[in-house]
Amino acid sequence: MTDAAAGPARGEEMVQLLDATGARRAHPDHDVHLEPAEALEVLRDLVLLRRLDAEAEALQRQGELGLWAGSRGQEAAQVGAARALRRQDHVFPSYRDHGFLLARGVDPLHLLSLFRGVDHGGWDPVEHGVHPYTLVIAAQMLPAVGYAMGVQRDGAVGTGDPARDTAVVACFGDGATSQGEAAEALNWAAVYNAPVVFLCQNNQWAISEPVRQQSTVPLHRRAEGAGVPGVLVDGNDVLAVLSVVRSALERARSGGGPTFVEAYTYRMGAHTTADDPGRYRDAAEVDAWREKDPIDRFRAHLRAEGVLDDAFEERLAAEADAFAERLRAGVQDMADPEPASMFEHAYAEPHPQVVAERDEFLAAWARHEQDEQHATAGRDR
Amino acid sequence: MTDAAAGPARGEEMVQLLDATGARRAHPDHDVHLEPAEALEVLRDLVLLRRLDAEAEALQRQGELGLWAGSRGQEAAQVGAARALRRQDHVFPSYRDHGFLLARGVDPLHLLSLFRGVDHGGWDPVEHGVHPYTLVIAAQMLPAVGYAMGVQRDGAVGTGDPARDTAVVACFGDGATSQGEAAEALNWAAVYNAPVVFLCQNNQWAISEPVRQQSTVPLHRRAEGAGVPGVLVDGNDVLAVLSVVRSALERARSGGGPTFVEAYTYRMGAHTTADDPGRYRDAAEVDAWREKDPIDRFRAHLRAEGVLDDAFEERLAAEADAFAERLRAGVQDMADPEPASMFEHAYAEPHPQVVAERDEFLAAWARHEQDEQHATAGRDR
Amino acid sequence: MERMPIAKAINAGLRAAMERDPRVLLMGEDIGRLGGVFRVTDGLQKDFGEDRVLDTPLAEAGIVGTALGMALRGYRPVCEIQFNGFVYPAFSQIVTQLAKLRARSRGRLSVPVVIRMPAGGGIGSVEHHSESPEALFAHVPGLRVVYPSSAHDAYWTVQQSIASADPVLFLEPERRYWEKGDVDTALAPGEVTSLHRARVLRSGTDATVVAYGPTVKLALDAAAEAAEDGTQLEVVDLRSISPLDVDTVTESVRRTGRLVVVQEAPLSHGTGAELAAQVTERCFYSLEAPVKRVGGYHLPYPAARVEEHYLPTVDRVLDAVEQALAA
Amino acid sequence: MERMPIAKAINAGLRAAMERDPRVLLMGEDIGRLGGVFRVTDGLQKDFGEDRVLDTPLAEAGIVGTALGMALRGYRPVCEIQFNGFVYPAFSQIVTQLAKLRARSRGRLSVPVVIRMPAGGGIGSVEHHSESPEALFAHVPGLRVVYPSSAHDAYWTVQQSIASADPVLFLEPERRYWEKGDVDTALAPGEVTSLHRARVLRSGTDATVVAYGPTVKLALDAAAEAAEDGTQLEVVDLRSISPLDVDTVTESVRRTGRLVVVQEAPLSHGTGAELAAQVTERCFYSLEAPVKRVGGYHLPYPAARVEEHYLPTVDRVLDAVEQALAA
Ligand SMILES: Cc1ncc(C[n+]2csc(CCOP(=O)(O)OP(=O)(O)O)c2C)c(N)n1
Ligand SMILES: Cc1ncc(C[n+]2csc(CCOP(=O)(O)OP(=O)(O)O)c2C)c(N)n1
Ligand SMILES: [Mg+2]
Ligand SMILES: [Mg+2]
Repeated sequence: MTDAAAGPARGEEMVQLLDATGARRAHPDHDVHLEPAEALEVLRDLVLLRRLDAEAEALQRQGELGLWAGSRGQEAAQVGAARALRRQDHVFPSYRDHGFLLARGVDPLHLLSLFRGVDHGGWDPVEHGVHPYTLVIAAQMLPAVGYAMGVQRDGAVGTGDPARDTAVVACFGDGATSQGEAAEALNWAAVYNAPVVFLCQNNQWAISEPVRQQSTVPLHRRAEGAGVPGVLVDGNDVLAVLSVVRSALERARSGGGPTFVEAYTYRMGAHTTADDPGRYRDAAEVDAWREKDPIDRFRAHLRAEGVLDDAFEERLAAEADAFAERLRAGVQDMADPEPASMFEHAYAEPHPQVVAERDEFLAAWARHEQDEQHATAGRDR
Repeated sequence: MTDAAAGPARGEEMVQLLDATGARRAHPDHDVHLEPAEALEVLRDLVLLRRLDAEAEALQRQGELGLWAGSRGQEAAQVGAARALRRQDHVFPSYRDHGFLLARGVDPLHLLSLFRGVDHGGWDPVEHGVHPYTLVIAAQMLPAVGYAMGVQRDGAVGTGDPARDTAVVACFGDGATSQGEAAEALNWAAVYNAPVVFLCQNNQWAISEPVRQQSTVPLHRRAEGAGVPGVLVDGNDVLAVLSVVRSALERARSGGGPTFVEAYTYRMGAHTTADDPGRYRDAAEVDAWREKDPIDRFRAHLRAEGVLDDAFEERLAAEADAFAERLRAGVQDMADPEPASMFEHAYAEPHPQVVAERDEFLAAWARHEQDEQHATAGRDR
Repeated sequence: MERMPIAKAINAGLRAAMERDPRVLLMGEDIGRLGGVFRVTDGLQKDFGEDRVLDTPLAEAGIVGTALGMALRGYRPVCEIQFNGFVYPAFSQIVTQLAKLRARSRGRLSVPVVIRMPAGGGIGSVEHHSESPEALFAHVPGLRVVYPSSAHDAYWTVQQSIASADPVLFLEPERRYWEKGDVDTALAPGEVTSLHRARVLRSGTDATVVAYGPTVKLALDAAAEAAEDGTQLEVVDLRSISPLDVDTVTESVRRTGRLVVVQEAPLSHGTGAELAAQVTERCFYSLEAPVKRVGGYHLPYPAARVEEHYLPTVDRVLDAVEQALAA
Repeated sequence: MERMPIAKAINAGLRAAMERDPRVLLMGEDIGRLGGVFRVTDGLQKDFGEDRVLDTPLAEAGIVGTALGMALRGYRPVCEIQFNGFVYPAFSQIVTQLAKLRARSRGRLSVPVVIRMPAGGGIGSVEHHSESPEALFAHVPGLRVVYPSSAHDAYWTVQQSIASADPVLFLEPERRYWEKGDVDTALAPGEVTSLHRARVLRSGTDATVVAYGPTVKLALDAAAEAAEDGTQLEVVDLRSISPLDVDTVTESVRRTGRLVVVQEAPLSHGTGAELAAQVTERCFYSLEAPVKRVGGYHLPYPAARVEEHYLPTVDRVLDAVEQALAA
C-alpha cells in the first residue's frame, strides 16, 4: 500500500466530523448542524454529482464526448465546499469541479458541451458566479486573487451585511501547488489580505505523479510559508468540508483575509478518460480509498441519525435516473456550433484581420455550397 | 523610523556572533575561529569590496560606466558567504554580488566591463565557478538548482572527500522571493534534495519597495513552507554569515539537502546609479543602519582582539588606493568591442540568418569605410 | 496645445483616464512612491491613493493575473511592466488567459487590461532593457498591440487603450521618453485619430518608409536626408501592430511603388515580414521592387557599446531605400 | 528500414541518444512511469532509471530552468512539455536565459537543452492542446526550432537536436503521432539529411507548396488531388523553422514561379509571412503571383467541433493554388 492510502503525514491534524463508518466525531473548532431537509439535499447533491460523472464517462465511451475529467471520490470536497457559498460569492474552478457547477445552478449540459467540444463551457460566468474552467494548471489562482482585490475595492468585505460581504474561492489540485503562479497567488492574497479561500483538492495524484513528487511538505503547510493560514480537512467528509470552508469563507468576507484549505481526498477514477491509471497505481490503493467513500459515509451517517429512509432513497434514485436520461438526451441532441460562429468573440471590437478572414471564410463557404448545389443539380439532370 | 530599521520581526531569532559594537557573542550552534592572518584577509576583502563600489560609482558619475549597482552595506553578507566556499563550488549571483566575484578571483575589470556596456560580464564562468550575472529577478535560481542536480548525478555529493563534494549557491534579494520561479526553485531543491544554498540578501528594499510589500512572513519562513529549512543571520556580521553559510554548504555537500539563508542587511546606497532613494525612504532609516556598518563592526572586533593595528590599516589603505587606481585606469583604457563581434556567439553552429546578416553588415561597413576614404581623399584634393 | 515629452504625455493620459473613470487602476513595481523608473506614473499615487495606484510585489505573472481578475470584477487595470525583458514571467497569463477569455466565454467576459511597457533600445542599458517584443504579441489572437511614437499619440492612445474592451499591449519607445512634442489635449472624442490607424507623417513619391515606435524618428530623419539628394520618401507611422492598418500602407505603396519597413526587432517573423507579405499580396502589380526590411539582427541584444551597430540607423534605412530604388 | 509511427520513432530516437551518451537525460511531467500522455517516452524510465528519466513536479519553468542548470554542468537534458499550451510558464527561462546564455558568456557557456512538445491541432482536444507556437520561438535569436513531419525525420532530427550545442525547440505534430512511416535507422551519420535542410517531397512545375509538421500531409494530399486536374505541385517540407532553409524554397520557386505556404498557426507574424518576405525578395522577378498563405485564423483556437473549419484543409490549399495560378 502506498503512502496515499495511509492518510496524511503523522502529526498532521485533519479536521473530521464523520469517521469512515459515518459516525459523528466531535471537534474543538468545528461543528455543523444540518436540518434533516438540508442534510438530504446534501445527499442528493452528492448522488447527482456521482451520477453526472458516471453518465459523462459512458457518453465519452460512446463517442458523444471528446473527453471527460471525472470527479468520482471527490464529491464531498466539492459539494461540502459549494454548500458553504453565498449567492454573491464567486468561484474559480479547475476542470474537475463539477460539483460547484451543479451547486451554482449551472445546467450540466453547459458543462458537457465543453467536454463534447462544442464550446469552452456554455454557462454564464456572471450569472452563476462561476468562472470558466481553467485548464492551464494554477492559472485561475491569480485571477481569483485579483477578483477578490476588486471585491475589496467595491467595499464588499467586512460590512457585516450578509447579502453584501463577498468571498472568492479558487479551486485547484495538489499538482497545481508546484506552479510558481500558485505561490504568487498565495503571497498576493496575503499581502493584500484578499477575501479568497484557496481550496486545494489533494486527490493524491497529478495524472501519474503522486503528491510526494510535488512536495516534501504537506500542502497546507506550504500556504503557511506564504503567509496564508492552512487547514487540513478530511475531503471525504462532507460535513467537515462544509464546516471548514464555511469558516474560511466567513473569515474572508469579514475582512480576515485568505485561508488555504487542503481537502484530503482521492481521485477514484482515471485522470481523464484519456488516461490509464493501471500503468502507475496499485489497485490496492484504490481499494483502500473505496473504504472511505464520501457518499457511503454520509449515507451511513444519515441512516444512523434516522434522517434517511428507503423511500427517500427510491425517490432519489428515480430523480438520478431522470437526470441521467436528460443528460444523455441533451448531449445527443447537442448541435455542432455554426462554423462561422468561431469568428464572433475573439475581440469585442472588430479586428480587421479577423474581419477579412471571416469574409474570406464565408465566401469560400458560399462557393462550396454552390458547388454542392451544382453537383446535386447535375446529378438530378 | 520604519520597520526595516528596527530589525527582524519580534520572536525571530537571528544568528549573531558580533554585536553592533563588534563585541563577540556566543551562539549555541554557531562559532567561528579565524586565525589572525585570515581575519585580516576578511577585512581586506570587505575594504576592497567597498572601494570597488565607491570607485565604480565615481566612474559612473564620470560617464565611464553606463550604470552601477552598488553593494555598500552588504559587504559582510557577500564576503562572509564567499569565504565559506570551496574551490569546486559554484555560485549563481544576482547583479549586486560583487563580493563573490572578488573572492572567486575574478578580475573586477571583467565586472566593470558589464556596467560599462562592453559585454555582459567578461569573466569565465567555468574557470571561476561563477555564473554570469542574472538581471531577470529570480531567473538564476532554477538553473542553480539544476546545476546542483547535475552535481548529484556526478556523484559529487556525500562522498566525504572535501575536494570532491560540491555545493551550489544561488544569490538573490528580498524582492526576488516574490517571483513564482523562486518558489519553484525552493520546491525543486527540496524534492530532489539538491546540494544548494539559497542565499537571500534581505537588504530591506527592492528598488523603492520595502520588504513588507513583498511578504507578510519573514523570508526564511517562506522557504520552510517550501520544504527548505531557513536560517536568519545578521547579514552585517561577517563572522555569523561565514558560520551559517559554511554549515549550510557543508550540509549540502554531505547530501543533507538545501538550506535557505536569509542574511538580514541593508542597501546603504541607491538601487543603482539610476535610482533616487530620496524619493522613497527616510534618511533616518539609513542613519540607523549606518550604526550597524559591517566593516566598522568587524574592524572594532579585530581591534578589540588585538589583531588589527594601524600599520595594517595603512598597508590596506595603500592597497585599496592602488586597487582603485588600477580600476580607474583599466576602465578608461577599455576599448569598445569590435562591432562585428556581436555576430560571434549567438549560436554555436552557424545559423544562416545570422551569417547572411553578418555578411551584409560587413559589406555595409566596408562600403562605409570606402566612402569615408573617398570623402577624405576628396577633401585632400 | 501643450508641449511635453512622451513620458509626461503618458502620465497626463493616465491621469485623464483615472479622472474620467474611477474603475481605472494602475499596478506595477515601483510605480507608486517612486513614480516608476521612468517616472511615467509620477504623482499619481499621491493624487489617487494606494488603492488605485498599487506598488505590487515583484512578480509579473502576479501583476497581470490579478489585473485580469480585477477586470472581471469591473475594473480597468493598467499594468506597468518595468522593462520589456521582464514581461515573460507573465506570458502564460497573457497568452493563455487574457487573450482568450472573451472567446472562451463566448463574449460573456471582458478583460479590458492594458499592459504598458517601455520597449526598444538605444538607451545604453544593460541586458533585457532594450528589446522589441511586439511580434510575440501580434502573433497572438485576442490581443491588441499599440506602439505610439509621439507625445500627442502617446497621450491619446493610452486613453483609447484603457477604453478598449479588449486587452491591449501598450509599448512605449523608451529612448524617446524625453523627446518633446505638441499634444493637443483639447480634442473632442471624434477628432482623435482612431487607435489602430496608421498615419502618413510625410508625403513622398519615390518610396514608402513604414516605421513605428522608436524608428519613426529614424524614418523621418532618413526622409529629410534623402530629400537633400532629391529622393522623396513617404513616411508612414504604423501606430498599431495588431491590427495593422494595411490599407493606409498599401494606399501609399500603390503611389510610390516601393516599400521599406523599419523596426528594431529582429526581422525573422517580425512586423516587417507580415507587412511584406500583406502588401505584396495586395500591391503585386504596383510594386517595382521587393519590400525591404531594416531591423535588429538575429542576435540576442548586444552590449550597450555595440547597440548603435545593432539597431537600424539612418544609413541603413537609406541603403535599403537605395536598393529598392535600384531594383 | 523499419515501419513505425512518429511517436514510436521519437521514442526510438531518444533511446538511441540515451544509449550513445550517458549525459542525455529526460525531464517532464508524467514521462516516467506513465511514459508520457502520448507514450513517447514509454519504457525509457524502466530501462534507464529514475535518474535519467525524471518525473518532475508540475512546473514548466522548473523543468526548463533546472534543465538549463544541468546543461551547464555538462548534461544534455531533453524536456517534454506535455502540450504546447503549457510552455508559457517556461517562456521567461527560454527567452531570457536559454536563448541568450551563449551570447551573454561570449561563447563560454553552452546550454544544449532540447524542449520537445506536441503541437498543432486536429485531435479533437480541449483548449490549449492544439496550438502552433513555432513563430514565437523562431522570432527569438539564440533558439533553433525544428518541426519534423515524418517518422524517419522524427527519429533522426530528435537525435540531431540533442547533439546540437544550441538550444532546440522540437515540435511534434501531435495529430500525426500514430501515422506510420519507414524509418531507416541504419544510416551512417553522413547520410542523414542535415537538421535544418528543407526537403522536396514531390516535384512539380506549376507551383510550390511549402508545409511543415502536420501540414505536410495536407500539402501532399492537395498535390495528389491537383495532379488529377493536371496541375503539378511541388511540395517542400521545411523541417526546420529556425533557421529556415530559404535556399531550397527559392530554388523551387524560381522554377515554379508560384508559392503557397501552409501552416496551422495564425498568419500574422507567422512562418508564412517570413517566407513570403524572404522569397519575394530573392525571387522578385521569377514570381508570377504573390505568395499565398494558408493558415489558422486570427482567433483563439476554437472548440474541437469547429476545428476542422479553423485548420487549413486540402480545399483551402487548392483554393490558394488556384488563386496563385490565376494571378
Ligand atoms: C501548466 C500546465 N502544465 C501541464 C498541464 C497538463 N496537465 C493537465 S492536468 C495535470 C495534472 C494536474 O494535477 P492536479 O493539480 O493534482 O489536479 P487533478 O487533475 O488531480 O485534479 C497536468 C500535468 C496543464 N494542464 N497545465
Ligand atoms: C523579472 C524582473 N522584474 C523586474 C525587474 C526590475 N528590477 C530590477 S532590480 C529590482 C528589484 C530587486 O529587488 P531585490 O530582489 O530585493 O534585489 P536588490 O536589488 O535589493 O539586491 C527590480 C524590480 C527585473 N530585473 N526582473
Ligand atoms: Mg491531483
Ligand atoms: Mg532587496
